[in-house]
Amino acid sequence: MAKAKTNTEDYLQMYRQMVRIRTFEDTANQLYLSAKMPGLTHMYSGEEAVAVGICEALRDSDHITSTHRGHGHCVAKGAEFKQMFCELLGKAEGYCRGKGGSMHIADQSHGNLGANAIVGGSMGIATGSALRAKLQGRDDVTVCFFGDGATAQGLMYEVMNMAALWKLPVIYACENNGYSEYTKTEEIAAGSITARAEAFGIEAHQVDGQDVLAVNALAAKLVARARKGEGPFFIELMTYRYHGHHVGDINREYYRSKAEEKDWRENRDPIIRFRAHLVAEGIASEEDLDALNAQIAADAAEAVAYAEAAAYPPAEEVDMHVFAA
Amino acid sequence: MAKAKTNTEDYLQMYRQMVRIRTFEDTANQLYLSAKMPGLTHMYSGEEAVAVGICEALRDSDHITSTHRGHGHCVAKGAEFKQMFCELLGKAEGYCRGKGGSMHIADQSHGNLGANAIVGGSMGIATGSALRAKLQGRDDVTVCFFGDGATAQGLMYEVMNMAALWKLPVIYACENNGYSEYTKTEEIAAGSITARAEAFGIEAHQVDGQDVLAVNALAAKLVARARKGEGPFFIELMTYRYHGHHVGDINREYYRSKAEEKDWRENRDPIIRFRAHLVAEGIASEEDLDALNAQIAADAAEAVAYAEAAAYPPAEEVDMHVFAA
Amino acid sequence: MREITLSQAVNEAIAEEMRRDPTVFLMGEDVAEAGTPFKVLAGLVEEFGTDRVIDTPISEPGFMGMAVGAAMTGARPIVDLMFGDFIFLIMDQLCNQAAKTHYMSGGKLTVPLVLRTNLGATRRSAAQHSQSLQALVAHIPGLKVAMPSSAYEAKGLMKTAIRDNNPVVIFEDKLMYQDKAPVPEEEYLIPFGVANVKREGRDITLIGTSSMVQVAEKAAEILAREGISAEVIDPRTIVPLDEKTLIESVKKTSRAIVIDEGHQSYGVTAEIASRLNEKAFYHLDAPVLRMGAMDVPVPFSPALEDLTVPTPEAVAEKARMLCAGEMIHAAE
Amino acid sequence: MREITLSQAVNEAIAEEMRRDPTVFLMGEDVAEAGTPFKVLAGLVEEFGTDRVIDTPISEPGFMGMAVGAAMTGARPIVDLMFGDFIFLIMDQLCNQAAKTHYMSGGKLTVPLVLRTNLGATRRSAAQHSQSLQALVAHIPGLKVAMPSSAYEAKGLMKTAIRDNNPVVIFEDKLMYQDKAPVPEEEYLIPFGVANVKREGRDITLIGTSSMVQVAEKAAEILAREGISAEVIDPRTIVPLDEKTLIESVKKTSRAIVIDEGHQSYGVTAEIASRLNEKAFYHLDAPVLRMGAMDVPVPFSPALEDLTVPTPEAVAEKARMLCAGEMIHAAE
Ligand SMILES: Cc1ncc(C[n+]2csc(CCOP(=O)(O)OP(=O)(O)O)c2C)c(N)n1
Ligand SMILES: Cc1ncc(C[n+]2csc(CCOP(=O)(O)OP(=O)(O)O)c2C)c(N)n1
Ligand SMILES: [Mg+2]
Ligand SMILES: [Mg+2]
Repeated sequence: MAKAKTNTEDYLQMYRQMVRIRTFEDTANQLYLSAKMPGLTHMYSGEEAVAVGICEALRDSDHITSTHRGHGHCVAKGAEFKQMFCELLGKAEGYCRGKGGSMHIADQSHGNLGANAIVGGSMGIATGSALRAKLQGRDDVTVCFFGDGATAQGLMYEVMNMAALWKLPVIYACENNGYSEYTKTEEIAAGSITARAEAFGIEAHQVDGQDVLAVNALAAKLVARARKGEGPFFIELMTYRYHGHHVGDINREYYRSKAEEKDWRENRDPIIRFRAHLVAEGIASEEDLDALNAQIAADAAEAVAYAEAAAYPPAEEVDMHVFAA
Repeated sequence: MAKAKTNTEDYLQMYRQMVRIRTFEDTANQLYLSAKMPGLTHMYSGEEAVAVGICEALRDSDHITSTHRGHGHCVAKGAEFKQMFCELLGKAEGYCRGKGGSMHIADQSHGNLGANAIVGGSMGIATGSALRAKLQGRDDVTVCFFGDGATAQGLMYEVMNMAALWKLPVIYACENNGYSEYTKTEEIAAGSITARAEAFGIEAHQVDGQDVLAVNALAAKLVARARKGEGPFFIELMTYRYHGHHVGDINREYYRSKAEEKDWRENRDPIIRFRAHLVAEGIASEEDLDALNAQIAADAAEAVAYAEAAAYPPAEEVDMHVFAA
Repeated sequence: MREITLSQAVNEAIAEEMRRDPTVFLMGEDVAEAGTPFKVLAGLVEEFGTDRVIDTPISEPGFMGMAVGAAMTGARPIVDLMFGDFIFLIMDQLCNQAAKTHYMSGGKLTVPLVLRTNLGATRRSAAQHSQSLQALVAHIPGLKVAMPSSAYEAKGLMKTAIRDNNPVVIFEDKLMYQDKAPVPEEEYLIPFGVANVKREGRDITLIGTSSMVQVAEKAAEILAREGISAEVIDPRTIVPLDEKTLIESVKKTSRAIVIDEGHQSYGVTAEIASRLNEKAFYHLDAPVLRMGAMDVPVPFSPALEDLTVPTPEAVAEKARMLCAGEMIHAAE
Repeated sequence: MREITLSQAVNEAIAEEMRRDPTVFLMGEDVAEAGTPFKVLAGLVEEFGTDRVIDTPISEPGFMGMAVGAAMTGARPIVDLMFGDFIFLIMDQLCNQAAKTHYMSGGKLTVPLVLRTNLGATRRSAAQHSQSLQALVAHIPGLKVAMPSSAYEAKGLMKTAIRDNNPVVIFEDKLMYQDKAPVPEEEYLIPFGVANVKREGRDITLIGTSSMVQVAEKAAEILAREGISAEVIDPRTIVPLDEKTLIESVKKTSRAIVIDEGHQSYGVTAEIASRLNEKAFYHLDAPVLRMGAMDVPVPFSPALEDLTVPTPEAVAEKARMLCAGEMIHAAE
């Protein structure tokens, strides 16, 4: 049964994964700014503790569904940089042979059923994955990641109702980063988000999404209970995205202040906080962590170089995979 | 400002409207059984106090949206038997020139925006009607009727959220008759229906839908408040349908017992109860009420005879009204 | 051979596949005890239990989405959509999710599910319970679309659909549930993309889908009495479409009418007619004609509703004109 | 004449109509302060306030349904749907409710609303943000469908749409928002159902919708250099469709290619080609060809995405073959 991560290796793993996400995103942003990346992409920076705290409570046979802001979930669930960068650049060695791109990145080898470009679009998929586990007598748990904005999609209430009726092993993880695109959450969500889940008889929790230990402890507990058939559960994770809605959203002052951004970055950063904790508790030294950071930066640089040099899918692939054999 | 009906004429009007609905439905059922009515239809019998209690708190410029079980709402909002029976028989003098039939009957002259054959399909329409009233500075209220089964449609949560955010003058009236088709409500609705509305910050009430005075008193109060901009509101009305899901649903014992049906018919009938009240309070005598019943029966017989003799729409109408001029 | 109804055929197909493959399950509104309002699935819950025959709330987008998730993770769901008209409610899950997942994942995820639903007017069910919406799903790459024309096809195509590794949409004709046809006791499957030449003929090809196969056959009988020999073809699946068989027939007969119960404009008949025009052009003696339902919402009134769908008489009339060369003048 | 972008043209059309008619209002995601992600509606909230330019939650079915209700009761909503791909989410409200209400009510209720959305691939936005779904709505009776091909059309068609008493769906090409075209200062409207002959020609008719008008024009230029004279026609609205103008052109040129950015199969090109085949059959020297987007979900990779849409070169190539009579062999 899963339990909260408490030993050194587990702690370092959580730190490593958060830094890997941040590094991945910074690198992806550079690719965008230098016009090397096709299309737009949505940065997960600032929300690392959410994906990592939850995914570290999961195993490979547990599934997740992800969102348009999906790189963090993908890394946290075990994906490799190389295949991820290849995907972002539309290369054949990407997780989806370049056909999905940032908004559809999936990694079924680690149980990531994919990012989704339809807000809320994966809520049915996650709940169905949980139904399948239950029907087949497996104790796998599925986590459905989605944003505060997605709570406006009616689909969520339809599937929460069925999950509750049938006690499905699914955890709805609402990443409340305060905004959907250029609009504040309070302008688009009436009442209380957790009360909405509770009205369907679903146990709901709110947690500081910038505190990876708190997230992981809660996730581990709920995952364990879901495995035993006590699900579904709902978690609202209070968090923040550092970048714009997407990489092209540069001038943001008309919808949120620089002071607010600064406050979150400087005073609530999940990596800074956790790093301080590790050092203070003597779990790792500053040097250890610097070395780890440097290793991750080197990995990212290598993966990007690899991806940039990698081949595009050949033209014949364009009408391949429309139908499975 | 609307207030609960309290004087004799108002009381008799509520009684009359309930009997008109019951009579309409009994007549429609006969038409079906004698194979004179095309298609199927869903009887409102048993639920009369809901439609009448609410619609008697409304005026013509207030709108309602209705359901597949819509005859009761239509009568209660002021429609005439003749045009209704013509519609049910597909005749040109029907409210919709025979093009809509039972499941799409509408009567815009009295503010009935129409029945709907998509469960929950009119929730957006009702909320939009309320938005229009608010934008145009009118104090009209819109009531959205729907069944317990319709609470499973995600659309409801989407529009309740917007109604709450924008304080729209709409009242969601959930007719909980214990079943959606052949399934008990508790098998398809988790948690609490009123709590779902409350989670969006909407004031919600539950009321005995077989007590026309209770329904009317609550409706009058909420309509008055909605006119002043205090809406939206949600009402769950506990009620029962006497017939099958539709007229063809004859053998019902596999999903509900005869004893249960008998109990509701004999001990909770809204017309029997209200009639006893009227007589006990000296508002009307048995003879008055018998005369009223007889008059309504005669009206119905006349309207049916008229509708049976009426003409079908001419063939040229088949491609008329696809587009408005 | 024994004769069974289309309803029984569907029921048998599903039961056989559920016995064969434990990952197959059914979900939809009132599919269990009630066996659907059309009673097509009666008895299945008794054999397979409520774990594999699941009554859902009235949440079409929700359970369609769940079927996609279950299919992606190793099950084979059959989704029961009570009326074809409700397909509008599930388009996002069907077309943005189910249809695209295999492609978007570069072939790594598959979505083996069956959506069974229906089509057909003239039941006096009015505009929201009478539509034939096959054209919409046929337009979306990644979906296969089957249109059984009898109990025989209904069984064979359903079994193939359940074993297919892609999302398949099956449209049954609500009016045909009680129609009987010979159906072998032995197991059989009908492959997708193989048209069935129901009747051979020399003068004109009538291509019909679903219920319109019968309409075409009846038209062919009328025409036969007048000495016109019509070939009748049932494509069985419109995606994949067996254009080869259709084209060969038209090359032989030089004339064709395509009949489908969906609205005519921007509908199924346009695609089939276009392919024939493109690929048999120099063999045509007359324009390929199309007969779909009228471009109107389905009216409730019987006096109007019956005017909206193609009839054998109307098909025969057009065929006669084509064969007489009258379309030259009619068309201009 | 001054030149403005397609984005400005849409903005002007809406602003003018909102000034003229107080019942017109706008709703959608991030339409107010943000002025949509494409900035098309920038400045409107400043002029008309948040009562008439309404930011909604991400509830497409919800606000689409609300627009229907508002339209039925005396307002004229313009619904902003951020990406055309989201149309799948609102199909029920659009097709079961908006499209059918006037007919089902026997002409008593009307639903005057505009759904403005977009189409178009090659933005590297992948399968759920790149679709061109006009065929789906064109199939549903009761909906009008406009496809502006330049800033000029975008303004004139939008103004007509807002004044129309029916639900109108307008598909703008996302890639054309910054494209400029001459647009008069004076007010003008473009009537629905009137095609625009963009370029006259003798040898072949190229019919394009939206972005594909430019593709057709560029193909015509290529062909002109080779001595082939192509006529280019923009139907402007596909419902209603000005088939008369199209047919007359084809009777003159005897050859045609229909180009649309939706998937080819069961798409817009099939309908237009079928009508030409039916009604100009005896004038055709070659089959009417169709060029739509490939029948694949739109791939993300630039290396693949660009292969999926019709290009001027590909159109010119097909035109050349048609004019050379080569299709006889190519087709069989
Ligand atoms: C159905 C749908 N509507 C609208 C969009 C456009 N869109 C993409 S992301 C987004 C905001 C999502 O907000 P939230 O769910 O809070 O996630 P966040 O971006 O904050 O992580 C919107 C409106 C979409 N992709 N899908
Ligand atoms: C979207 C949709 N799904 C399914 C149906 C079929 N159907 C018609 S009525 C009904 C049950 C509705 O139950 P409820 O809302 O409780 O209303 P009641 O019939 O009890 O008045 C169902 C499933 C439908 N018409 N529309
Ligand atoms: Mg957010
Ligand atoms: Mg009910």
